[in-house]
Amino acid sequence: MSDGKGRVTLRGIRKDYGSFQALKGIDLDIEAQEFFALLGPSGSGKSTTLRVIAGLETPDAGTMTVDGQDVTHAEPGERNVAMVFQNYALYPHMTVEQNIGFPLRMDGVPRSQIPPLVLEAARRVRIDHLLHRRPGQLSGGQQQRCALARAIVRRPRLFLLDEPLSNLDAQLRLETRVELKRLHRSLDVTTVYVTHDQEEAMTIADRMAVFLDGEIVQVGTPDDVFNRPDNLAVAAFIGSPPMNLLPGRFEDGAVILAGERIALTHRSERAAGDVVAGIRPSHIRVAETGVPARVVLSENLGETMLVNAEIEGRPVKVRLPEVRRIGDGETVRLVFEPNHIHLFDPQSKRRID
Amino acid sequence: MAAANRHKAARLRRNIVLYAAAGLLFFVWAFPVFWAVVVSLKSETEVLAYPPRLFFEPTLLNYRDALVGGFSILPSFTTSFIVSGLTTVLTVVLAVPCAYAFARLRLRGKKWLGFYTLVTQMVPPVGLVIPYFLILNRVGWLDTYQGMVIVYLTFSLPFAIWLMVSYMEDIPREMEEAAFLDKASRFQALWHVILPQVRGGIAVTVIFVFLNAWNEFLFAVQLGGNTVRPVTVAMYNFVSVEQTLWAKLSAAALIAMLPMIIIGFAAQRQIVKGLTVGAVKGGGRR
Amino acid sequence: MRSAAFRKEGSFAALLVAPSLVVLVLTTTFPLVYLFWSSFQNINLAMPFLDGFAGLDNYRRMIGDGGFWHSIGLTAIYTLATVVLQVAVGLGLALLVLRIPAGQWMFRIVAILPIVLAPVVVGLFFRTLMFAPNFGILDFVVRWLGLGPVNWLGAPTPALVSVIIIHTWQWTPFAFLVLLASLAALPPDVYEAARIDRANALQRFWHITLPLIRPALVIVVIMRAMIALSAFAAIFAATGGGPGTATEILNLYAYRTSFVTLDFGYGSALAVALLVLTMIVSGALFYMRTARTS
Amino acid sequence: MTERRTTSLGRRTVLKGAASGLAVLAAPGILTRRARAQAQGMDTSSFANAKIDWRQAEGASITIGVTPAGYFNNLDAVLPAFNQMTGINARLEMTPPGQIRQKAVLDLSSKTGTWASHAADPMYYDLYVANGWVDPLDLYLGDAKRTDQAWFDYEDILEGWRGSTSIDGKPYGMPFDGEATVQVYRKDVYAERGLKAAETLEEYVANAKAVHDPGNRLWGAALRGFKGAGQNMYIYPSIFREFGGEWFDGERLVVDSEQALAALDWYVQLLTTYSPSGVENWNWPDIADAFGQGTLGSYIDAHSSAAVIADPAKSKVVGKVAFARWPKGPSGKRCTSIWNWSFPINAALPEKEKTATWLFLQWAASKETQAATSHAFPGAYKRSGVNRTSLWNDEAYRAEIAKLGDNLIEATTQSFAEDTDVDWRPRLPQWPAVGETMATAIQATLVGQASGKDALREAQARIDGILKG
Repeated sequence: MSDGKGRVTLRGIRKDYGSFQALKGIDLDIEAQEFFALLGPSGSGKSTTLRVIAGLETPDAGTMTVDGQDVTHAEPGERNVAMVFQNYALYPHMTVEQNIGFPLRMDGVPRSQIPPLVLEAARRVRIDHLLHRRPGQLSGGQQQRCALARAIVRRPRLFLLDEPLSNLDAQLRLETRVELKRLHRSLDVTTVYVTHDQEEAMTIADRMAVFLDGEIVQVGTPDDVFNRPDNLAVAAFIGSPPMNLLPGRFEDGAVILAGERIALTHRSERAAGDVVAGIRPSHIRVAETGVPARVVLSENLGETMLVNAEIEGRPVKVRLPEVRRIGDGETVRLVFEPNHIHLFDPQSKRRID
Repeated sequence: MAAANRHKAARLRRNIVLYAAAGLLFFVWAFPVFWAVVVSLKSETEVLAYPPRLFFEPTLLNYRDALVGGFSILPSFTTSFIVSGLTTVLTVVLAVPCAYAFARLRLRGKKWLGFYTLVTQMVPPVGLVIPYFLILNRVGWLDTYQGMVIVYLTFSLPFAIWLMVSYMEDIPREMEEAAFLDKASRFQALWHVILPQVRGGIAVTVIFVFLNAWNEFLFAVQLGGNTVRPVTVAMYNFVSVEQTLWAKLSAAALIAMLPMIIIGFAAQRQIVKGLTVGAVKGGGRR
Repeated sequence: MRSAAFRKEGSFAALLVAPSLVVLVLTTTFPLVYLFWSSFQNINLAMPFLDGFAGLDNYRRMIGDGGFWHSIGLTAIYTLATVVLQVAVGLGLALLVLRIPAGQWMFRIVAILPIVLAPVVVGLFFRTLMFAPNFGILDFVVRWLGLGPVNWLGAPTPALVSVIIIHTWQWTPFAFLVLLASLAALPPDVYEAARIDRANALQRFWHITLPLIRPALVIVVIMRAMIALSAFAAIFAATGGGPGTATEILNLYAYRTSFVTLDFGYGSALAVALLVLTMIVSGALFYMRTARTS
Repeated sequence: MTERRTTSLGRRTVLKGAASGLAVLAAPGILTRRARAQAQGMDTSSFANAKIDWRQAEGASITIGVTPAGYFNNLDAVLPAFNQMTGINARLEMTPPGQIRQKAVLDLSSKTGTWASHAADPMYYDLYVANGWVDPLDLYLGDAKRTDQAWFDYEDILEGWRGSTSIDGKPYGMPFDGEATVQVYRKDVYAERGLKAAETLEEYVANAKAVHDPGNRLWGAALRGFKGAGQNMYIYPSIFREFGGEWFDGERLVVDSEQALAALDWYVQLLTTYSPSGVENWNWPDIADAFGQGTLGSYIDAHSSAAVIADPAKSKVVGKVAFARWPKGPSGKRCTSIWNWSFPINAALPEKEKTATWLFLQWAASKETQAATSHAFPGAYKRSGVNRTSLWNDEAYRAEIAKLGDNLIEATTQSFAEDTDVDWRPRLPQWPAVGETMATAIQATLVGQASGKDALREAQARIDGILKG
């Protein structure tokens, strides 16, 4: 039963597959009742981390505790976790009702108590009218709900979701996202959510960890990660399209980009030197003055417009809030909003504050 | 209009050619069995008539002789059922868990064990008759059901393991992982989640093991006797030292093969699946 | 390469494997050891006074034994011919049946028939009801067509052809069913694409169908080769290896040496040779399969 | 099972007479059951005359391996009388003809004693004795407790058969049923063409030529062509001997002598010229089937095939058949087979079972049982290969056998009396291998795989190898 706990700690988790290092030493703290997302491209180690938390993989090194108790070597069944798999892993030979009831049966819940619990879980995800169907007779969305119901019916202390929305179509994905969030609120269970879709992570998670190449590159709230990327790697990954990263020079509280000097009001105490300046496409404007750029291609996105341009041969993307005519090959002038410029150290690749 | 008609005519011609070719091949495959049926309905003199006659006065006497005559194969029928049935049950009970372990679990030396089972399948039966005879004699199991079943197990077991492994490998791993997370033990996962999903595979295995046991001849002759005399041996009562009673032999053989033919027809889909398992893989899981 | 490593996995696996393994070891170890042991012995029932350790004599004898090489040659011809025929006819039949608009089920059902019949029955039936001169229906048909008489089982080459026909008749349905299933599972869009690319029927078959059903073909070849190498009952019932030694493949030669000549020692060595041959052939085929697919 | 087995042959005669299908369906079972009951009620009173205790092995169980054949079926039918008389539980086990030798060898060599006795091929006794697998029967014959020699009268058994089952004068097998090889011909066809049974091999070929008319589906003659020690190597040795061949040159077995080649040439010539194609694969049942269909003018084979060609359910030439002795060869000799099924005693048995087996052997080979399974048998099939001279002189038996064809009795008894030859086939422990090698060579020549000369030379080389070990 949900007892309000579910604090997960990973320390120095390593996992190798032969010569491939899947996890290179993961440290992570997930707070109780938090909705926590693991975000990263495929092969970055996020799914492996989830499977370590579930107990489906045993780490080669490191420890994992839940509520202070070491579970590094505990069997999955001993951890009181529930998981929704990417392909749902519904038991095809059982009805929806039997699928949802299965964990209860395995948990030794008396047979008479199972149906009401199953019905309740099914109601929560609104599939109580489908109880007697088999997975093969359900739509993708219904299957997904069934998997959700099977996961929540037992009230685990940890709720793990492995790319649960990736097999749904776009429309359904949006709806389900909202529903998942709602479900989390009502259940109050620590939820770990793996996704490669940053928009999903942003909108749904309380906090998130960004994975790259078997390492966590940043942990924080979606706002932190989006607005204060810790390092170049995160900066280059987060955002759609991600930040423009341009080499520049910092001098006297100002950054020099392509010969244009942009004064930064909020950073002045730093010594002069080379930097990498990051700025999101939406924080660039097209104006009469500014850095000259040659337009390569402009894309009409309906409400907004994405302009692909080049500054001194380097690609720059600009998101304009309204659609206007810009011809390919035309030269425009770009203005960077000074208070939205992020600076990174080209050597350590870390953020400069 | 004319073009459409021409098109239609071309298609008709094509279909006629296709059906003619297919029909010819159909005939080639069906004919020997059909002819055996014809022969079984003839009298012994009629069988030997040349040129062979397609029109004759059919008789069921051969069937009656084969069923209730002096050389009735009915007792052997029972024997075959017992031997094949026991072999099948034991094989499946032993092979399914073993196949699961081979397909899914980490086990030291698994490769070698797999190789060993494959090799045992390749040993020419000719080389095994003598040692089996010696062993069974030592334990007093010559001409016993248990002896025959043990011998058949050595052939059916590697085959069944091999077949079941392909089915087990087809089940997504997430199924078991989900079960483990649902607090199922390894055994429960196997019992509640894996087994029901390989029911089709088990059915195929049952059919093939039964079929092979039923059709076996060499070991049945050498290691069986008055007590264990399967149908394949009993049929030979119509091939005596003095003469071969072809019509009765045909009738007996057809009766002896009838259960297999029925199984073949009834489980046609499963058999095809069994034959194709592993072969069509890569064309999707299901 | 995901693996679920649990402490109990090894012991649970051992528990599942153990019963099968115990049965297999108990029932096959002794026979196998006995087979190898006797292949290094002189065991000739007709000359018990010579019995004793023979070292490699039996194997040495094999090298100079024309009968052995003859049977190896026949085994090669038999295996190659039956496998090629089964695959070629099976594939042709499958392509044909796939194209007929209705009635495919009839072929599937008829194809089951030979497979479920005992080889010993098939051999016996073909020997007399089909092939026997002046008696068999096939002989009659061939004569009626003006092609005969062919002394099917009575002359060396026709006899070899006959046992190959028998084997092919019985087992082509296997290839047919497997290939029919794989052909039916092929995605139609590939063909549509090929058609748009203006590939003709032959090109479509060669460049699309064949590569796509390659895995199935390879499996069929492997399984059929293994079965052909161990063929026994049907030939035994049809020709007994004759006339002369015209159809005496290695399996029958080993049988005759052990059970008719009563030279168990040499017979065992021949059985071992057959085992080794089977392992080499299937090993090579398996290797080809994994090498190409991975 | 054994009880049901006896009856199928009895049915055939009934089928013959029955007019309506339904009546047929009901009748045979009843009659054969009656036949079996009568057979079981075989009169055993004369056994009491034997001055031995028939119940001395009471309680023993023995299995005797036999092969499907009419004579064993009849024996099986009367077996209950034996069991009742002796308190022994004897059972016959049917094994297909192709496997019985192998199974017996497997059993004997592993000393399992599975078969107390079995229907043995006389050519195997050298092998059995060399290995000490079977007991010499003089142990039993000379034991007054187990044998009343006067009553049993072993000497009454056909001499050639006794010889064929003895090694160095010691008996090892008890002949049960056997045959003589005789000429079988169509008397109607021969009469039509003014032919008579051949006296010499030359005449035999001439007759075949005169009859030969393949266009009308009539072939001159046929002999066993199928490969095997008991198939073509059954018929060839007779020809070999008639050509004056000698198997042994001192200690050495010679198979490529001039006479051997001449005999082989004669055989191949006859079969390739006057036999239907396919004869290369013919065994005796195939010959009998062909003759029964009226497609053969003549053949030379066991006299017991008379039963098949005289069976109207299978034969179209009933009443058109006559028999004669083997034609003489160039050496002036006739050579018939001395083939018989006999019962040895497995040396691996415990003493009590040995005694039980001996009692079975005595009982089976006794005049009474021989008669009870032959002309006195209530079923339709009467054995024609009884083992005793006295029976061959018995009028009732002769009358029954004479029904199978003209001159059968005369040809057979004369053959037994004058044409048997102890050296019909080379007797030695390696016979199975030698016989098989010869059989392969003969068939290879017949099908043209090799010339007679080459085939025999190769066979000689192989046989030298076999005998050297």
